[in-house]
Amino acid sequence: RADDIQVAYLSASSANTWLAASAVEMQKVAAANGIKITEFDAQFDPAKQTAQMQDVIASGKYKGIVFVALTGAGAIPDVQAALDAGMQVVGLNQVIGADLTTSDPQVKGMAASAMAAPYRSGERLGKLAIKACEGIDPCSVVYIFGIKGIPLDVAMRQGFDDTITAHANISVVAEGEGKYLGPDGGIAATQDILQLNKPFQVMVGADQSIQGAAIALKDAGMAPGSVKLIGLGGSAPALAGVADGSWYGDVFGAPRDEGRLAMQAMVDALNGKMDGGIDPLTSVPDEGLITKDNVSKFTAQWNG
Amino acid sequence: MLTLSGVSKHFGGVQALIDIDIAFEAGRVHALVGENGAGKSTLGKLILGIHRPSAGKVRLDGHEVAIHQPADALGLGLVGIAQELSLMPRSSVLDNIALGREVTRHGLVDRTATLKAVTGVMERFDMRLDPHAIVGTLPVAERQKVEILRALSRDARLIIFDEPTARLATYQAKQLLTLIRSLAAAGKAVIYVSHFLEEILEVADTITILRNGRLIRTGPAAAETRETLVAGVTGQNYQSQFPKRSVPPGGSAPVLRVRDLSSKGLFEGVDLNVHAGEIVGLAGLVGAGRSEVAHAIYGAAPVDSGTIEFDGKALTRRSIRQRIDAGMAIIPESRRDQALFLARPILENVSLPHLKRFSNWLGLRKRAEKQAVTASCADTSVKYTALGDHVDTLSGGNQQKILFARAALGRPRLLIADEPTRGVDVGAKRSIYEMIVRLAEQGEAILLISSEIEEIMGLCHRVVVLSRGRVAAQLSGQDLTEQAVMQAAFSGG
Amino acid sequence: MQTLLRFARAYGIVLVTVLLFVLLATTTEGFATLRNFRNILDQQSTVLIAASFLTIATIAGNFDVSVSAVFVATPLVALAVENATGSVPLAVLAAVLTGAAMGLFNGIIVARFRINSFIATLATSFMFFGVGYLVSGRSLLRPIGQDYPMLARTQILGLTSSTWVSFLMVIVATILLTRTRFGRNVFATGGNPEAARIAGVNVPRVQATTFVLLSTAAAIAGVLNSSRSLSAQPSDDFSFVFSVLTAVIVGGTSIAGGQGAVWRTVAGAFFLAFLSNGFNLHQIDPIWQRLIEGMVILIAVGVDAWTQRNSK
Amino acid sequence: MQTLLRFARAYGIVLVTVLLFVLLATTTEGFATLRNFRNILDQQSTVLIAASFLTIATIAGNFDVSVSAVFVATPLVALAVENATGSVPLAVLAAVLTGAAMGLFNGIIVARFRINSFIATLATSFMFFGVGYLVSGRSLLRPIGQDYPMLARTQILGLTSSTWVSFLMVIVATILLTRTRFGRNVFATGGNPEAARIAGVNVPRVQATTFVLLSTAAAIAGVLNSSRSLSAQPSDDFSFVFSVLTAVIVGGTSIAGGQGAVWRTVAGAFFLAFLSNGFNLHQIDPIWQRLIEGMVILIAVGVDAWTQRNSK
Ligand SMILES: Nc1ncnc2c1ncn2[C@@H]1O[C@H](COP(=O)(O)OP(=O)(O)OP(=O)(O)O)[C@@H](O)[C@H]1O
Ligand SMILES: Nc1ncnc2c1ncn2[C@@H]1O[C@H](COP(=O)(O)OP(=O)(O)OP(=O)(O)O)[C@@H](O)[C@H]1O
Ligand SMILES: [Mg+2]
Ligand SMILES: [Mg+2]
Repeated sequence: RADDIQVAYLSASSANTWLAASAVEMQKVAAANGIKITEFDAQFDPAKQTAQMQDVIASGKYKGIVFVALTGAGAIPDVQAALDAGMQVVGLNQVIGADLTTSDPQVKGMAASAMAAPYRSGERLGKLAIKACEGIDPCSVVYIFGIKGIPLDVAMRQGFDDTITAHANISVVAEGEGKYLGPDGGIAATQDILQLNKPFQVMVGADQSIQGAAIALKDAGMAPGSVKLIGLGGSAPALAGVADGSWYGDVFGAPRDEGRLAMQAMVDALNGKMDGGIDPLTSVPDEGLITKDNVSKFTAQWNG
Repeated sequence: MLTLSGVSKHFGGVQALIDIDIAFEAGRVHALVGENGAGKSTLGKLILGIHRPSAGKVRLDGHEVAIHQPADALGLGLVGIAQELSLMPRSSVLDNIALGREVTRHGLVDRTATLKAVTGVMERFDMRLDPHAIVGTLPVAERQKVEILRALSRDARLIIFDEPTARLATYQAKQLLTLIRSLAAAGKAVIYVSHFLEEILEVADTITILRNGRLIRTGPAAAETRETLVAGVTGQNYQSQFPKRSVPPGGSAPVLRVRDLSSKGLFEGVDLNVHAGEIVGLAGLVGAGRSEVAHAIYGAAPVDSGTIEFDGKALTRRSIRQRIDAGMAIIPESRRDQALFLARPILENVSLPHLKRFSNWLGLRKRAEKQAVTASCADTSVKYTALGDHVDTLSGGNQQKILFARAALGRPRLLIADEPTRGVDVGAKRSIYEMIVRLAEQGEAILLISSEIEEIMGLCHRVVVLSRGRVAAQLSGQDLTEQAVMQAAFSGG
Repeated sequence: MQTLLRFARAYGIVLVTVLLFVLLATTTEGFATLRNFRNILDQQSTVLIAASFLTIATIAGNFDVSVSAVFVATPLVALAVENATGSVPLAVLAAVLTGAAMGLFNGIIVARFRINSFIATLATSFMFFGVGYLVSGRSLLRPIGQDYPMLARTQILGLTSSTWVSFLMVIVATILLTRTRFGRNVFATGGNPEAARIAGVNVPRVQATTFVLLSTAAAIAGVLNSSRSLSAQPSDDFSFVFSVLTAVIVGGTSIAGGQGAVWRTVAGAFFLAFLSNGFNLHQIDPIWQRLIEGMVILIAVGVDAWTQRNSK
Repeated sequence: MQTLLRFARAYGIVLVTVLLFVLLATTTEGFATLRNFRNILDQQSTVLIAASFLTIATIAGNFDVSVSAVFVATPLVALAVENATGSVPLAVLAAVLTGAAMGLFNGIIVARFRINSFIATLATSFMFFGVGYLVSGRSLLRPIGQDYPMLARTQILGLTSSTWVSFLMVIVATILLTRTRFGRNVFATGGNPEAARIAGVNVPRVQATTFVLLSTAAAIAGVLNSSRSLSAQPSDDFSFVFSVLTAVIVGGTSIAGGQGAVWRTVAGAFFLAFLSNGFNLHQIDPIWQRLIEGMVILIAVGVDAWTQRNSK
């Protein structure tokens, strides 16, 4: 419709399955509020994303931007330019700014930002690990990074370490890299770690890596549940795994909620209300810490 | 001026030059002769800094000099043209000639001045080319001129010509020889390498014979004759350069019948017959379109009109495969560009077009293939150590013979040979001639393209002369004289 | 001694790989175990399948970047079919045919329209990735039945079916390249296309065939990968072709064409696999891994290049 | 008419780019505005800077994958220095010298040790990425002063300083390539290295120089990019070199070496920029964008290849 309000959605990648789930909910909220969303696909290329931001601003037809930033603090000038042009900006999924511990917007003038901060996710993984290690001493943990060294993973690990540090029984005995590309990375990393012949009781990592770990452990002939697997993401396989006992726990992830909340925040912003930082997990049961006891309260919002 | 003493060069296990002592003098043309692989080019490459000697000393004007790379040689005024064309195919004639000699002003290349310098050289030596043409699109003879012009455009004290006439037509070769004499007259030292003994005798002051990397003798040209050279080079005596000609066949239907063949801008209305057992020469000047006609017959190039009949059947499709299966074979004019896979074994090079014969549903029958290739190489007297050796380890003459082995393996009805003796030594040439005659005697039809008039005269039963893409004459019997051929070749004028 | 030296020269990359193997076997606990070798074989199976046929395409003188896109898109086709029909054979067939069709498309563009293979396959990559999105509806797909996962994971004589398929494909590629007319034509085409043409080789057809074979192999690798990881998801990820190409080139097959061998690629793949396995077993920090990996690859390739030069 | 046709043939890619431009200008609201052009120029500046010099390296017959790693690592060096000293000139100097050193490293490996440039620069990429992680302490770096951001963002005559730098670099690359001896040697080296050597060209030096120039340009592009985005972070991201290489090849410079031009690359870069700008302005669904982009690139490259063949 011609009189629709136009909102640009700058996605990190249209191929990403998490973001695709968010986009579905965004569409629903938008449709209900007479908003037309146009999606821009940066294909994980930061330069492309900057170009898209400039194109969006230059076109002059968008009232607001929902922004999945690829470069954290690097995206600040882009956001600033959009704000200067009088647009509303809502961050989605990724921090815009240098502080990876908070969901709060870090650029003055930004209407809202909907995400679980990486540091917080690390803390939540830590809490589940503490629970899993109760009564086990020493409790050896394997930590699977996404990509070790990138700021996101560094912050997440920091949150994890800060949380478990008070618990002397817990220590990380091995690390691997899952590479964020489906379960393959997790399979290879786990297979190799098993070769170390270091016993461990707990594995933590992103859902996709842990999915790979579960496959590798099973192939190695280990009984489901003999290693306590803790994932991050709330994907369908993770919840199924927790329910059937092959996984110990999972930190919930809510791409649909995140998308809905972000678009709702955009609607609010266009109506003059600034929602600020939104952590979708504060509104789910038990702050999203899932174990067998409460898994029935959760429904997966994406496939993984 | 330049002396080499005790110079040796080996490549891995191969001794290319052994303990050579030789001196080159200003104002004189010094010819090197020897079989393929004797070490002539290697000697030149040592002087030019392309290879470094394994042992020995090089002195220039009595001072020992170290030539580590081509740039050093150029700095000393030692230039040359290599046997294998070494040009940048995607660059222009101008850029190729001027490389390293561009006129600069304020650090920037002055294009007009560079162009002027290059055209100046072209005019001085009377070798005109379009300076803006892309080298890769030029016929081989023109490329050879580019190579020569590049050498001439440098201020040289010594110039090495390594088989410069192998790619030139007879009349162009004559011009080049005149040019070489004038260079010597202007006080330059010239080293001249060639397999054309007549040329050598005509142009050289001094002749050195090399055999198997050793210097056999050096002496004044006046003391040598064709016969002494042949004996020196090959260690054998040949009565004549050409074998006894086979008897021309009688009245059978032609194997190849070409009627009114045309391809726009290349050739027009070409009529041509070749009978079984007949050797037909296709003569003409460089650029007359002989190779193009050959390619069209062979299905490698498109034609606009005309018919090609082979064994009475019309060939309509442009398909090389079809021609090979029907019994045609070609020896293309440039073995490196159009024929050989230098980094592959001899075996594969010989058998490639005929693999169907050695395949069944299980794949290649390698033993049968090897047997057939061995036999074919023996027939064509290819010298090699092992069939698994790469072709680039063979000397030029043997590389050329590989192509005969390849053609012979198919037992073709028609062999098109385009400049089949380019760059091969006297001995090998003789054996190639024998091969051609023998094939004809066995009933093959042969279409021989050659820029060497002696070759045409010495081998062919009949000659078709092309001039500017048209048939200028068909000569046989009494009419077939060297003069008639040349006259027809120039007639399109 | 002399023959040993000759061998080392002809087979530089094998030598380097064996050295690395011995080094790891003697210094690294957990490396020289049956289970570890089984894992490495399983992990490398998809790379080996694609790399064997990329070797052929490379020898024929072409580059194929779209291996990644085929690897990503075809398992999505397979799973979409499996989800719709429940039939695994149909799913595999659909994926393999899609792969072959993609290869044919590449082949026609490169061989007939004579567009540089690098840029052509980069462009078709975008298209094939797009196909992946369309069939999956941008969502991760998982098999609905129990059979699909068994494609890659069935244990036969202690090795996974994925490993056995990779052996088979390596052998097929080797035979094609060294024991058939097609293989000879591949070498000829890559070594000197004009000479190949004059010798009666149908150069465009040979080139197109190498693309079809390669994309088909990439589709098989993709299906096995999705079977192993119980899922497939759309992405724009070029990393698979990077791994595959690295194996081919570390093995010593020349990107100039006309030269190379499947056994070289196998050696290259295992060299890289041992390296990363060794890093993991030594728990080396990924950041230092990068630096060391870079250096070790340089050394290995340097040694191989040096021996190839000197063995002629 | 005749000359127009001749022009079109010699300059196929320019023609295609102009056609696309005209198409967009007439059909797309917001395309033909001063602001949009300024944006496009600013967006393309970093790609242009690197692509101009990648053109030179490509003509010299080499590939350089490590452009990405230099682009990622050198701004981290710059910011580490800026954070430590507060001096922007020092920061830029450090980054540029690091870039030059990385280029020299590539150059020595490729030119002296004669390792295939693709695999060599892939290996050095890992190393340079590693350097990025190490100097940044694995975290995002931001400038502490107010001057660093002005490197890329100063407005001069309505255009950003980043745009002006890219103009300058394009001109420098063009002059180097077409009007200096070095440029002639680059063409000769790529066209036939052995012939170039015989003609007295110091081939290894020419090759190494192209690597040094390219890495220096990549460092400048990286610094400008970090200035524009007020930050730099370590990663393993190869996307920059993909964009840069695509511009070079879409422009029609041959990866076989010996042939090409900077103006071609500029046309290629703008062709791709107009295309994605047009997609954005037309609000085309990203999934279809991939398919369309693939096809349009194929057509553009096909037309250019065809005209290049026929203009000879
Ligand atoms: N680069 C090389 N590597 C290995 N062997 C070589 C090399 N160059 C030449 N040879 C060998 O050195 C010997 C001398 O070769 P050279 O090219 O000097 O012969 P030539 O007299 O010029 O022969 P032709 O008349 O065929 O040109 C030959 O046996 C040849 O195979
Ligand atoms: N690649 C090419 N591009 C453009 N023109 C060419 C090309 N090759 C040959 N020609 C032209 O075609 C004509 C015939 O050349 P061709 O090489 O067939 O002559 P030829 O009689 O075989 O001479 P030779 O074989 O002795 O060099 C010449 O006018 C030449 O300029
Ligand atoms: Mg020679
Ligand atoms: Mg000819």
